[in-house]
Amino acid sequence: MDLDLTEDQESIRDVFADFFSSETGPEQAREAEPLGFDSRAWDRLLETGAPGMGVAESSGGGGANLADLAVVVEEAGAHIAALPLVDHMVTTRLLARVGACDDDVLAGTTIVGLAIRPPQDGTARTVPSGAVARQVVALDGDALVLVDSDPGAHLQNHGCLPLAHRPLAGATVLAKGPDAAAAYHLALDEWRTLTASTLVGITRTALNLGVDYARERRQFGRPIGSFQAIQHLLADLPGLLDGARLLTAKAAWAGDRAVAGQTGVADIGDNEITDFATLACMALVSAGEAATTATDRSLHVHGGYGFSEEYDIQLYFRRARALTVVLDDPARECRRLADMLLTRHATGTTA
Amino acid sequence: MDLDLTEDQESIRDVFADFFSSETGPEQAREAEPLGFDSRAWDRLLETGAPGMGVAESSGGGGANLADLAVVVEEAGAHIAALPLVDHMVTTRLLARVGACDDDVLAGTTIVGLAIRPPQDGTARTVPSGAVARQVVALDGDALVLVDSDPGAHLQNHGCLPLAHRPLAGATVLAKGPDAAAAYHLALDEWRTLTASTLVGITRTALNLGVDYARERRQFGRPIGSFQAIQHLLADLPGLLDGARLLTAKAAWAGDRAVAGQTGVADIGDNEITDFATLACMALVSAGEAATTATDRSLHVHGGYGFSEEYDIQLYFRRARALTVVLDDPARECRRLADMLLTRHATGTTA
Amino acid sequence: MDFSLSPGAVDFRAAVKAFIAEHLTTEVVDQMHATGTFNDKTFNAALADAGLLAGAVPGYGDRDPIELYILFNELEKAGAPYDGLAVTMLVAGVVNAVGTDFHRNRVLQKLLTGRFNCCLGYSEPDHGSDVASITTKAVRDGDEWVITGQKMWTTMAHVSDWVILLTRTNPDVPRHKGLTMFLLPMDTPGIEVQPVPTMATERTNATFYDDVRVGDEWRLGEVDGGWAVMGVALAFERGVMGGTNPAVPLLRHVRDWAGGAASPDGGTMLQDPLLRERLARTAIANQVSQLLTLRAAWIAATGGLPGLEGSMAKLYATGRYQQAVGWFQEMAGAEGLLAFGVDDAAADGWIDYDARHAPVTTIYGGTTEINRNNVAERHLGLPRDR
Amino acid sequence: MDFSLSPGAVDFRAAVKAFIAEHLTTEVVDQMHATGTFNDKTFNAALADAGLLAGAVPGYGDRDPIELYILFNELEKAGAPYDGLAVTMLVAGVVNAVGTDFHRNRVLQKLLTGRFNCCLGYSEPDHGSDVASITTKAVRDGDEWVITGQKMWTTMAHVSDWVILLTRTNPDVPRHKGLTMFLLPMDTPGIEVQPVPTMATERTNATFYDDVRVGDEWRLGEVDGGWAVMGVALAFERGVMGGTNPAVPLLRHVRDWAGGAASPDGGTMLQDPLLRERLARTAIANQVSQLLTLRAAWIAATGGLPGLEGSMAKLYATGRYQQAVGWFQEMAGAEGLLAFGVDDAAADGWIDYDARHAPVTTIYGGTTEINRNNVAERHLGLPRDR
Repeated sequence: MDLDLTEDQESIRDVFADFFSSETGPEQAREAEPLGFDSRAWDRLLETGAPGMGVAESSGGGGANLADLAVVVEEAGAHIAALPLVDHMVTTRLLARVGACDDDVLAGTTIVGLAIRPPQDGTARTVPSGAVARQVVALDGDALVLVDSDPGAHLQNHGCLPLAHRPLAGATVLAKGPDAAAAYHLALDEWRTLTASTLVGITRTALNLGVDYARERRQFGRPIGSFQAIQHLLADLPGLLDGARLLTAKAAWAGDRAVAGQTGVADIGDNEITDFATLACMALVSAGEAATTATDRSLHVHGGYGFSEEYDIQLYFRRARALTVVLDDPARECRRLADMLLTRHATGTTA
Repeated sequence: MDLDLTEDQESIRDVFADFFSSETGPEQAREAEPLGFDSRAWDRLLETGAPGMGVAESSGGGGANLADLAVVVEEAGAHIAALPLVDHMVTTRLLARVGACDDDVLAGTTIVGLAIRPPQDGTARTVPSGAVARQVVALDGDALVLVDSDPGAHLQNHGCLPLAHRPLAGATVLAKGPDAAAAYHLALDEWRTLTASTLVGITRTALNLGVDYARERRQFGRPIGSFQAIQHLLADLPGLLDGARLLTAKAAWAGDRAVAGQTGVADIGDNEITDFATLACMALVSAGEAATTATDRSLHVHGGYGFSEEYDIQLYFRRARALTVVLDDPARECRRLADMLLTRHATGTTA
Repeated sequence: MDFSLSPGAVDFRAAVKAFIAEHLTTEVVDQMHATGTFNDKTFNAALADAGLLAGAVPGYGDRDPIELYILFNELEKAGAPYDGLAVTMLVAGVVNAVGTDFHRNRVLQKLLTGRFNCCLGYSEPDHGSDVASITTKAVRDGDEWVITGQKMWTTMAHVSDWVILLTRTNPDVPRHKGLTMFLLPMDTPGIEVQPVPTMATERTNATFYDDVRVGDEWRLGEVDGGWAVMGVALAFERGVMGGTNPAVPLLRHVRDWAGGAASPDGGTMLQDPLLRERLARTAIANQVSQLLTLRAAWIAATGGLPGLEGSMAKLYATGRYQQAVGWFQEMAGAEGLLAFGVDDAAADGWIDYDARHAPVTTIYGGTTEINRNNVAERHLGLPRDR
Repeated sequence: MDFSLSPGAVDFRAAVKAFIAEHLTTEVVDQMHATGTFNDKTFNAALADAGLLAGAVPGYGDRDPIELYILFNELEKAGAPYDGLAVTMLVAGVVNAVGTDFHRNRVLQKLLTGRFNCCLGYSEPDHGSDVASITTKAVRDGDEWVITGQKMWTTMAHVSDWVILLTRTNPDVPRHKGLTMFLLPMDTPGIEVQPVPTMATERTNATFYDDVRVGDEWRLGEVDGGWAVMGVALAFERGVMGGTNPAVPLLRHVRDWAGGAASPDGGTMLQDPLLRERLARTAIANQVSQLLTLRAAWIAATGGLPGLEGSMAKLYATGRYQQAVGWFQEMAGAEGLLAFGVDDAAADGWIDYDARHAPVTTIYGGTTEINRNNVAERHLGLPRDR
C-alpha cells in the first residue's frame, strides 16, 4: 500500500508540468482551434521522448509503465495541450506488443492513433486523432489492422479534438484471432485509463480557475467566493477530483499488473475490484463526471465571463465533454461495466 | 384561460382545509400507523359527503368534477390524512360509470379501492387501499371485476399506506371488452391525477415545515435560514411545487374534458399537450419528484430532528416516496409516457 | 382553472404560427447562427407588417399579456431569432410606461415598425449581479448630460438604434438611489461598440461611452430614479418574453434525429429505453416550464407584477434545459460533438449548439443565485443573508 | 502508487472476514434492527477475544491505521453492528492520546476487552452544528466538579459505561476557549437517559445531567482545553471508522434480489438496462468512496491528520449513497416499500431500511454543510462567509 507517487513519478510530473506549462496552455489551445493540433508543441515534445516513453527499453522505448504515463497526461490535460498524446502513447504500446512499432512511431515523427469504436462499413468513425495521425490501428472483426494514409478530413466538433473518419481500405493486418482482439482491448483500456487521467488534469485546472476567479471577483462589496452559494458549488469538487484521480491511478496500477500477467478480481458484493478492464471503465466514467461537473460549475462561477471566448474555462468545459463522450455514452459504458460485473465471477487472487 | 380556482373551488378548498386541519394531521397520522387508516376521521368525513362527491348528482353523488376533487385531496395531502380518499373517489366514479355504485359506496360506509397494477396469478398485488377497502375493482384481462371480501392482511411499508394483496377469486364481472378497459384506464388516470394532487399537498406542507424550522432554529448566533446554503436548498422548491400543481390542475382539466367527450393532443415537438392520459402520467411523475425533493430537503434542513420520530417532516418524507412509487417506478412511467408521445400522432383539435 | 386559450388568443397564435411557417426559413436560421446575431430586421419588419408586433409591447395597446407570451413562446419553440426583438419590445414597454411624449414619438412608434432595435446597458465589467454598484457617470452640463463609462454584455448593441443606459448621477447617496436611466441614440458621438465572442454561436458586446453628450430629453424617468425604471423592465422581462422553453426545439431536434440514428445496441436510438425515458422527462419539464411561464403571463394579464413567478420559471426551466442538454449530448456520443454543417452531426449539430449555449442561460437575465436569493427572501420570507 | 495491501494487512483482513463469516449471524443482524441498538456486546467481546480489537484503537499499539480502516470497512460492508464499537474505539483513541494513567487503567484497558462501551456527549438540543456554543455547565467544587445540562443525540448512551462529555467551564471567554471535556461513568448519580426513536430502525438518546458530581480525575485534557480534545476525536473519526461505504451492502442486497425478481417489462429486474446502469454507477461510487477513505487512512498511517480528506470522503460517499437508495427504491416500485419481515419485500426489506436510514448520513458526524464549509475554507482557501 502506497498512495504517494514514486520518486521517479514525482520527477516525471515536475518535468512534464514544466514542459506543458511552457509549451502549451490556453493560448496555444486557442491558436490550435478548431483542428486541435499544435504541431509546434508536438515537435518540441519529440525532444522529451514522450511519444515512445511507454514502450519497453528493450524495444527502444522509455520503459515507462501505465502509471507513469498517467502522470504525464494528467499534466497535458491540466495545461490543455492540443496534442494526440494519449492516442499516440497507447497505440505505440500496442504496436510494440505486436512487434510492429517502427522508429518513426517511437520517436513520434509518425503520429499513430487508435480507432476506439468498432468500424462500420469499412470505416473507422470519429477516430480521436484521425485528422492528424498518419497511421491508425483498428480492430476489424478479429483482425488487428493498421491503415497508413493521409490524415482524414477534420470533423469540426465541440471539444476541438482532431476527429476524423478513417477508411480502412488497404489496411495491413497486424494480427488475427483472440490474441489480436485481446491486444486491442488492452490498448483500449489503456486509452480509457489515460483519457481518464487527462480528464483529471482538466478537472484540476477547472477547479483552480473557479477558485481563483471566486477569490478575485468582487460583487456586493466582497469576493464572490465568500458567498456560501459559491463556496458550496465548489466544495464538492475536491472529492470528485481526488476520487477520480485515485480510481484512475488504481486502474493504471491494475493495468501494469495485467501486463505483468497478474489477474484481478471484480466482486461488487465485497467492493473488491482489482481487474483492469473493470477499473479502466470505472475510471473513465468517474473522471468524465468529475470533469463535466467541475468545468460546468467553474464556468458558472465565472458568470458571463465564463461564456466569453476570452476566458479559459470554456476551453476546458468543451474538452471535458468531448473526452467524456467520444468513446461512447457513459450510460452505455456503465451498462457494459454491468455486463462485466454481473456475469463475471471473481477470479484470481485478491490483491 | 383562467389560472385561478373557481369561486366554488375556493369554497371547497376552505371547507376541506378546515376539515382536514381539525380532524386529521400529524398526530392522527402517527396514531394511525402502521396501518395508515384513521377510522374516526373517515367516519367524520362521511358527513361531508366527500366519498361520493365525484359522482354525478343524477346518480346520487355530489356532482364534483375531477378538478374539484383535486382541490380536496391536495388538502388531504397537506394534512397527511390517513384516509383512502383518492382510491375511494376514483373507484366510486368508475363504479358509477358502469352503473354499479350502490348507496353504501356513495356514502362511504363501504370503502372501495382500485387495483392499480395488473393482477398476477389471480391476485391484485399491493392494492393501495387493500387493507381497508371492502370492495376492490381490478382489470383482469379485458374484464372489469369487483371483489367483495374482507380487507387483506396489511403489508407493513415505508409510507404506512394500507397496502394489501387482494385475491380476485369469486370476483363479479362488471363489464368486459374494450369499453371496460377504457373505463378502467380512465379511472387509473384519475387515480394518477388525484395522487399527484395529494403529493402536491405533501410538497406544500413539507416546504412550509422546512421554512418555519429554518426561520426559528438558530445556530452560530443567527437563524439557519439566513445561511445561503439553506436558502438555496429551499429556493428551488416553490417552482417545483407550483409547477407540479399547475400540471396536475391541467391534467384534471383535461380529464374533465375527456369525460365530456373532448379529445386532446399530445405534440411534444410544439410542446402542446392536452391529452388526459398523457397529462395524468406527467402530473404524477412531476408531483412525485416535487414531493420527493421537497421532503428530502426539508428533512435535511431539520438536521437530526428531521430524522427523529418526534418531528412531523419524517411522516411527509415517507409518504411522499410511497405515493411516488406505489403504482410503478417513475422511470418506467416515463417510458410508458414515451410510448404514448412517440407513437401517437397529434389528434383532435387544439385547446 | 381553464387551460384553453381565448378565441382571440387562439387566432393570434394561429397567425403567429402561420407567420413562422412562412418566414422562418432555413436561411434565416442559418444566418442567425452564422452571424451570432439573434435578430433579423427583415423578419421583425415582416412581423410588424403582419400586425403581430403591437401586441408584443408589454403594457401597450389593448392586447392581452397572454398574447405577448404566445408571441415569444412560439418564436422560442420554433428556434427563431427573437432575442433582439424581445429586448426591443421590452424597452418599448418601458418607454411606454415611464417615457415622455418625446420618447413615445421618437422611439416607441419606430420600434413598433420592427425596423429598429434597442439594447440594454446595465451591467459593467466590474458590476454584474450587483448592478446597483455601476459606475458609468452622467454629469449634468446645462441642458445636457455628459456620460462616461463602459458597459458589458450589451448584446445587440451592434445592430441597435438606441440603448437604455443605467448611469450614476449621484455618488453621494446609497447606491440604489443615485442612478438615472437614459435612452441613448447609438449614433451619438462617443459611443464605441466592441464585439465579445462567446463559446456558442451568439455574439455580445462591450460598449464604451466617452464624453457622450445628450440633451436632457433623452433621460428616461426621474433624475436619480433609474432603479425604479429598471424594476419596470425586470418585471416585464422575467419569464414572459422567451427564455423559458429552450428545451422545446432541443427535444424536437433530438426526437427527429433519434428516429433515424443507429444505436450501438442495435435498432434506432429512438428505441433506446433510456433515451425514451429522458425524452419523456424533458417533455414533462417543457410542460411545467410552459405552465410556470403562462402563470407569470396570467398574473401580468390580471394586473399583477410577476417578478417572483418569473424567477421561479427561469430557475426551473434553465436547470432542466441544462440537464436535458447534458443527457442528450452524452447519449449521442461522438456524433453529439459534431458541429452545424458537419455530415453525421447528431441532430444536425443542434446538440453541439445547445451544449455550448446552455451554460449562459443560468447567468444572463439574472443568475440562478440571484433568482434563488429572490425566491428565498421575498417568496419564502427567509431572513437576508447579508 | 501501490494498491496492494501489505502481507500483514492481508492477513488481518482475512482474519476479520473469517470472524464475520462465523459471528455475524442472521440473529445478530435481526437483533440490531429489532432493538435499534447497533452494538452487540457479545460480538464485540468475541472480536476482542479473537485479537482483532487492539488494532482498532486509533493511535494505540503497533497496528497500522490501515488495519483500523480495514476492520471498520469490513464490518460496514458486511452490515454488522459496528456503530457502538466505532464510537467506543474512537473514545479509546482519545483516552490514549490525551488521558491520564488513571484513565488508561480504568477505562482504556476495559474498552479493549470489547465488553464495555462509550458514547459521545457533544451536541445539545440547541447546539448541533454549532457545538462550540454548548451550555452544559461544569462548576468546580473543591476536588470535584458539578455538571448540569442536557445532551442530544447521545447514541448508545443506554448501553454505555462511559460518556465523554463536553461542558462549559468558563462562560466569560470566547466560546471555544471555555470548554472542558470529561469522561463520565454512566452510573454516576444524576444521569438520566431518555430514548429518542427515529424514522429508521436505529434508536438514539437524549441524556440529562442533574448536579452530577465527579472527581477531577475524570476530567479528560486540560481545564478549558475541551475544544482541543474534540479536535483529536474528530480527526480520528472522519472517514476512517466506517460510515463511508454504506452502499456496499445496499448494492449487494439489490443485486441479489434483482436476479430473482420479475420485471414488469418481462424477464428479471437484473436484466433491466436502467437497473444495470445504476448498479454499475453505484459500484463505481463504492470504489471511489473506498479509495477516498483509504486515502484518509493512508494519511493517518503516514503521520498526518486526515480531517479534510475525511470530510471529502463523507461528502462524496453519503451523497452517492442517498442517490443510490433513491434509485433503487423507485425501481423496486411497491415492493421496495415493504419492510423487513414482509413477504415479497424487495431485497428482504433492505431498500425500505436504507431509504429510512440514508437521510441521517448527511447529518450525523458533521452535516454536509459543515463539511462543505470545511473544504471551501480550509482546502480551497475561499474567504470565510461569516
